[in-house]
Amino acid sequence: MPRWGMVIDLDRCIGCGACVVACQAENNVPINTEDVYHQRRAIEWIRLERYWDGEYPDIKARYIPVPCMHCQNAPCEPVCPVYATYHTSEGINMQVYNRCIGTRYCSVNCQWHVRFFNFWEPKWPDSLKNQLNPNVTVRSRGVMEKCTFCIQRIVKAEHQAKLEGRDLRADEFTTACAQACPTDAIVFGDLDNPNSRVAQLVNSAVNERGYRLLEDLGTEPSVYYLKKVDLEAPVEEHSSHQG
Amino acid sequence: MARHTTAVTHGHELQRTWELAPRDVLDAGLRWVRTLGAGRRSVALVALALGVAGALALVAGPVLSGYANRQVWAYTAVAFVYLMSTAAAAPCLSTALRVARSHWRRPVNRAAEVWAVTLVVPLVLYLLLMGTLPGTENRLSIWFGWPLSPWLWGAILMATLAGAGYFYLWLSSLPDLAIVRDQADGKRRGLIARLAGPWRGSHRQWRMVEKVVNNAGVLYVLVYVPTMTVLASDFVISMIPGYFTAVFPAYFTISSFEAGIALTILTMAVLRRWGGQRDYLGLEQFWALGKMLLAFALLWFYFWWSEFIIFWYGRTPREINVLKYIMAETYFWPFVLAFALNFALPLLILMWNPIRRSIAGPTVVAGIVLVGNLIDRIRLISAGFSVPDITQHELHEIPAAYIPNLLDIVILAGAIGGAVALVLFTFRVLPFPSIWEVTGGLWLRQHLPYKHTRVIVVGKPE
Amino acid sequence: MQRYFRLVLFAVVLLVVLAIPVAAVLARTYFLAPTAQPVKAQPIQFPHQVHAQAMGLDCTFCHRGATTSAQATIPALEFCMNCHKVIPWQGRPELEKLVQAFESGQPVQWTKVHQLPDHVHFVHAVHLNFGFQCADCHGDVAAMGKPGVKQVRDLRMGDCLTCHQQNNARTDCSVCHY
Amino acid sequence: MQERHHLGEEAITRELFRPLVSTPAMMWVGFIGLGAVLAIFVFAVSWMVYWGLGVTGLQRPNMWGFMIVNFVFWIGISHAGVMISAILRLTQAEWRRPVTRAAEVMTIFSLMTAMLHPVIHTGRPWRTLYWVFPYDFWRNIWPDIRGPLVWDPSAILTYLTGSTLFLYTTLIPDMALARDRTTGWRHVLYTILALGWRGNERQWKMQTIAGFLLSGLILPVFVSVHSIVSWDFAVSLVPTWHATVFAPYFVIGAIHSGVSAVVTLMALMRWLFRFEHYIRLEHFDAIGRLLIAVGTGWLWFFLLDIFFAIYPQEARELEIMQFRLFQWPFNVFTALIFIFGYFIPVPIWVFQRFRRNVRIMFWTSIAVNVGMWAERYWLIKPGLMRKYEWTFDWNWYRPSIVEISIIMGSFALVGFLLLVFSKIFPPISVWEEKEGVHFAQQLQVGKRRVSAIVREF
Repeated sequence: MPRWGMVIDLDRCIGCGACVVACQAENNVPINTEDVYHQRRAIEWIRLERYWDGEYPDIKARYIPVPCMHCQNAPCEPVCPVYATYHTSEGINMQVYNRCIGTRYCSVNCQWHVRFFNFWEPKWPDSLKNQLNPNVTVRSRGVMEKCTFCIQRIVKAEHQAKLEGRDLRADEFTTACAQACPTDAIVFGDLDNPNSRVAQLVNSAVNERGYRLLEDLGTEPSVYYLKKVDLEAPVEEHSSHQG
Repeated sequence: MARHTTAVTHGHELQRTWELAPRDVLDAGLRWVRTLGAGRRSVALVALALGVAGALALVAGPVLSGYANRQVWAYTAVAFVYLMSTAAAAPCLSTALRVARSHWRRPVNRAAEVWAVTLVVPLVLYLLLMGTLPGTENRLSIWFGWPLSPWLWGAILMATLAGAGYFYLWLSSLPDLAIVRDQADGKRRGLIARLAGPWRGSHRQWRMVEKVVNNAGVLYVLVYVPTMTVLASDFVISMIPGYFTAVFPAYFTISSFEAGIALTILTMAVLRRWGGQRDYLGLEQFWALGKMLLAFALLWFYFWWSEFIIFWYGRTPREINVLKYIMAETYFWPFVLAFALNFALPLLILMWNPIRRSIAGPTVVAGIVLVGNLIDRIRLISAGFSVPDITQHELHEIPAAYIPNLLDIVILAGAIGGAVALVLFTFRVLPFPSIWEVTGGLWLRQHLPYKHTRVIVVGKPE
Repeated sequence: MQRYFRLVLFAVVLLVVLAIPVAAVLARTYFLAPTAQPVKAQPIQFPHQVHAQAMGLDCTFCHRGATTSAQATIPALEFCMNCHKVIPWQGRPELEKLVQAFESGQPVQWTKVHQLPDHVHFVHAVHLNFGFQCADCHGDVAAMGKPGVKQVRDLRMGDCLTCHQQNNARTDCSVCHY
Repeated sequence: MQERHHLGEEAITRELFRPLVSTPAMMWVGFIGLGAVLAIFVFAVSWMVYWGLGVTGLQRPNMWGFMIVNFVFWIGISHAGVMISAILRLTQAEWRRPVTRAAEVMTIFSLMTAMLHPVIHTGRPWRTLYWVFPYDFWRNIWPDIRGPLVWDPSAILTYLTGSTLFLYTTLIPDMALARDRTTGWRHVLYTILALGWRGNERQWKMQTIAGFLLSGLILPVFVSVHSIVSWDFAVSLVPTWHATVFAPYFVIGAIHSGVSAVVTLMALMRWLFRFEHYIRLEHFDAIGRLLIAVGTGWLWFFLLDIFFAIYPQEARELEIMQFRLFQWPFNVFTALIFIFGYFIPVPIWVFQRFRRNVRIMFWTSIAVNVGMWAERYWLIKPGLMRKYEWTFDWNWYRPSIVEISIIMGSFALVGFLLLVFSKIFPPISVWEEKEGVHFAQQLQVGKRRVSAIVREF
C-alpha cells in the first residue's frame, strides 16, 4: 500500500503560481473573482503565500506554496460528525463532498487553513463549462473542499497498473501542481517506495534542510518542505516551523 | 400528599437530639474537656510520638541532605499537600453548611472546624519546602517573574490561610470557650480564659458573633481556594514540563473538598464511637454528608475527565508525554488506585441509598477516599518532584517513578500523626459538640401535630 | 374491557409512537430503492433478448469499453449499422427509428437505466478484470425482453460496500468518491 | 422576614390563572413587538438558506461566527431550569416554588432556539436532516462518534427530552385544575394533558417520585450538555480554545447567566402579571445569594482560564491573549465581561437592601447576561481570527445584517414562546405554591414569631 507524500523545495520555488493555476484547472476549482477575494472566500487548493524576509531596502520576497498537508494524525478528521473527511489507507486525507453537510468544523480545526468552503454556488461561464474535468466531481454550495493529491490521477494509475497486472511504478504519474511546476520544486510520490524521488528527497533531506509546517502539533504532515538556501544570510537557528 | 404523611418515618436516633435539654448538651460537650480517658490519652501520645518521629526523620533525611536534591523532599511535600487537602479543607465544609443554613449541620460544624487547629503543621512544612521550590527565572510558572516569587507570595498566602483558619476556629468556638472557662477546673483555666477573652454573652456580642462567624468562614474559603490554586501550580503543574492545564487547580481544590468531607465524616464516626456523641451525630448527618461525598466523588471524575479528554483528543506529543507520565505509564498504578478510591468505589458504594443512610457506609467510604486522596497526592507530587530538568518546555523523555524509602514513610506518618495529636489535645480545650450551636438549634425546632402525624418544624430566622 | 381500556389505549399510543421511526426507515428503503422504479422507456425498444440470448452475442461485443475503461459505453450507431445495413428493416418500426437516426446523423438519446450519482466513480474495467460477470450486477439482461432493461440490483452505497468487504476490496471513501 | 400573605387555595388558583383569562395591554405590546422581530428572523433564516452562507459575514479563518456564539449563549441560558428546579428540589429549598415553572419553560424554549442555530449554520441544513431522519441504514455508514458534533445533538436532545418530561410531570396537577374550570377548546386541551389526574394519594405519590427521579437523572445530563458544548471548542487545536478548564468553566458560566435570566424573568412576571404575592422579595434575596456564590465561582474559572493560558508562554497563545485583552474591540469586551459579568452585579448583590429591590435585581441580571454574551464572543472569536502563525490568514469578522437579524430574532423567539406559553399554561406552578402554603408555619421563639417550614425527617 503506497503512502503518498510531497516534497516542496523552497530553494527552487520562484513563486510563479503555475501550481495554483494547474490545480484550478485540473480539479474544477471554482473561479475566484475579485469579489470573492475581497470577501476572503477564495478557494485555492494549493495557495502561494508570500512573505518578506528582512527590512527595506535589504528585503527579499519569499514564497511558500501551501497545499493540504495530508496529516497522518489529522486534526480535521475526528471532528467531522459525518465522516465526510476521512483518512484513506494510502495516507490521503480525503474529502467526500456528497457526505459533507458543511459544519466547517474541519476548517476551524485545520491549522494550515487549507480547507475551503463553498459559500456560494460555483459558477462557470458557458465558455468554460467544457473544460471541466469529468473525473472530478463539481462541488456544490455548502460543502468543504480541499487538495486531494489529485486522487483521480492516483486512482487512474492504480487501475491501469491493476489491469496490466503489475505494481505501481515509482513516479509513473504526478499531481497537476508538480507537473506544472517549471522549476521542479514540487515532487510528489510514494513515501514508502525507496525508488521514488520523494522518498529519496525526504530521507536524504530530513537531517539537512527538511522540515514540516507546524510540526510541533504532532499531526505528522505528509508534505515536506526543503528550506531555502540563502547564501548571503548569516547562519541562523533551524526553526521547526515557518515564522 | 405523600410527602406529608411520611413525615416521621425514619431517623429515630435523630429524634433524640431534639428532645434533649440544653443541660444534656452541656454535659456531653464538656465530657472530653473534663477528662480525656486513658485509652484516648494513649492514642494521643502515640500520635504525638509519631509526630516527633516524623520531625526527626525530616531532620535526618531531607534537611540534612539539603535543598539541592529535590527528590528527597518529595514525601515532605506529599505530607504538606495531603494535610492541605484534608485538614485544611474540612473548615471549608463547615462554612458551606453554615452559609446554606442547614440545621443538621449544627453538631457537624465543630468536627470540621477543629481541623483548622492543625494548620500550623502545613505552615511549618511549607516554610521548609520553600527551599526546594526553584526560582521562577528560566522556567515556566504562573508568577511571571514577580520579585521573590514563588517563595514570598506562597508564604504570605499560607500565613494568611493559617491566620484565617485559626481566627475562624476561635470565633466559632468563642461562646463555648467561655462556657469551658466557667466550668473547667483550674489547670487549664488561664489559657482558656485568655482565649475566651471578654466574652460575657451580651446581646451585642451574640449579634456580632453570629454575623462575623459566617464571614470569617467565607474569608477562609476565599483564601483557601487561591492558596490551593497556587500550590497546584507551584508543586505540580510548573514542575512537570509541558503540563499545560487550566483545570488542574480546580481539580486539586475539588478533590481536596472531597477529602475534607471524608475527613469530617471519619472524625464524626470516631466521635460517635468513642466520644459518646451518639445523640448528636446520627443518621441525618451521615446521610447528608454521604450525599455530599458522593457528589464530590462524581466531581472528582468530572474534573479529571475534563483534563484527560482534552489531552487525549489533542494528542500533540507534549500532551501525550504528560499523559504517559502521570497516568498511563510511569504512575499508572497509583493513578488507577486513585481513580478507584476517589471515584469508582465511592460511586459504586454510595449510589445505594440504604448504604448512604447508615453510619458505616459513609464512614467506610470516607476512609477509602482519604487513602485515595493520599495516593493521588503521592502520584502528583512524586511526578512533580522527579523531573530532573524543569526548565525545558515539554517532557522529551519520561522520567522514572520515585519509590519511597522508610524515611519518606516516617515523614508522611509523622505529619499525619502530629496533626491528629494536635486535634486530640484540642478536644481537651474545646467542647464537642458545639454547645452554642446545638442549643441554638434546639430553640428553632419544634414538634408540631400535623394532620394525622407529628412533624418537626424548623424555624428559619433571617 | 372497560377496565383495561386506558391501559390498551396507552399501549396502542406508545406502539404507534415507537412505530413512526421504524415505518419511516422502511418507507425510505422501499420508495427510494432503485429496484422499485418502473422500467424506463427507451427511444428505441432495443431487444437484448434477441441479441444476447437468441444470437448469443457477448455483452462486451457491443459494450466494448467495459473491459478497458471506466465506462461500459453504448455502441455508436455506425456499429449497429454494421449488421443492420444488411438486415431488412422495412416495416419494423423500431428498426426504422434506428435507420432514420443514422441517416439524419442524430444520436439516439438512450435513457440511462443504472443511474449512479455524479460523485460516484465506478470503473467497469477493474471489476470485470477481477472476474465479475456483467450479470452479477446487471442481472440476466439477455433474458430481459419486451418492456426493456430493468435494474435488478440495489446498487446503493451499502450494496457496493458489502460487496467490497466480501471481496476484500478497499472500502476507502476515495475508491469511489473524488 | 418572610412577607407571606395568607392566601386561600381558591385565591391562589384565581390569581395564578389570571394570565390565562385576561390579557394585559403590555402583553399585546409584547406579542406584536416580538412577533414583528420574529417575522424578520424568519425572513433572514429563509434568505440565508436560499442563498447560502455567502450572505453571512463568515470567511476563511472565521468559519464560525455569531450563530455559534449565540448557540452557546442560549445553551447557557437553558441551564437555569434544571439548576433551579432540580437541584433546589433535591435540596428541598423552599424558595424554589414560584420560579420552577418559569425556569423550566425557559430551559425548553432556549434549548430549542439554541438547537436551531447549528442546524441553520451548516452549509447544507437539508442534508443534515435528510441523513438523520429517518436514518438510512442501507448506506452502511454511520455518524462519526469521535466527533464532538455528534456528542452535541445527543446531549442536547437528551436534555430537551428530559426537561420536557420534567416540565410535563410538574404540569399535570395544574392541568387537572384547569380542566375542571374551563370550557371549550381549552377544556379539551387540558383534559388531554391532565392524563386523567384525579389527585388521589397514589397519583401524588407517583408524581412526587417522578419529580425526584427526573431531577436526579437530569443532573448528569445538565452537566454533560454544556461540557460537551465546550468540548466543541476545547478538543480542537485552536490556541485559547484548547484549554482543559473549558468544561467546568462553561457549565458554571451557564449557571451564572441562566440563573440571572431567571431573575430577569421573575421581575418581568412580577410586573406583567402582578404576582407580588407569589414572587416575593425573599425570593429575590435567596436567588441573589445563590448568584453571589455562582458568580464568584465563575470568576475563579475565568481567571484560571486566563492565567493558565498565559502560563505556557507559547507565542500563539500569548498573541491571541494580548490581542483580546488589549486590542480594540476586544478590550471593550474584556471590560464588559469583568464589569457587567461580575464587578457591577456581585458587589451589589452583597447588600441585602439591593437584593430585595426588584428594579435593581432586574437591571443587574440584565447586566450579567450582557457580560456573558460578551464573554462567549470573547472566548470564541479571537482564537479564530488570529489562528496560529499564518499572519497572511488573519482576518476580522464582521457579522452581516442577516446574522444580526438572526441574533435579535432568537431573543424574540424565546420571548414570544414564553408569552404564548403563559397564555395557555399557568406561569407559576399552582400546586407547588399551594404545597408551600401548607409547609409554611409560624413558630414562637421567646418573644419572636419566626417563620418556619415543615420538614420531613
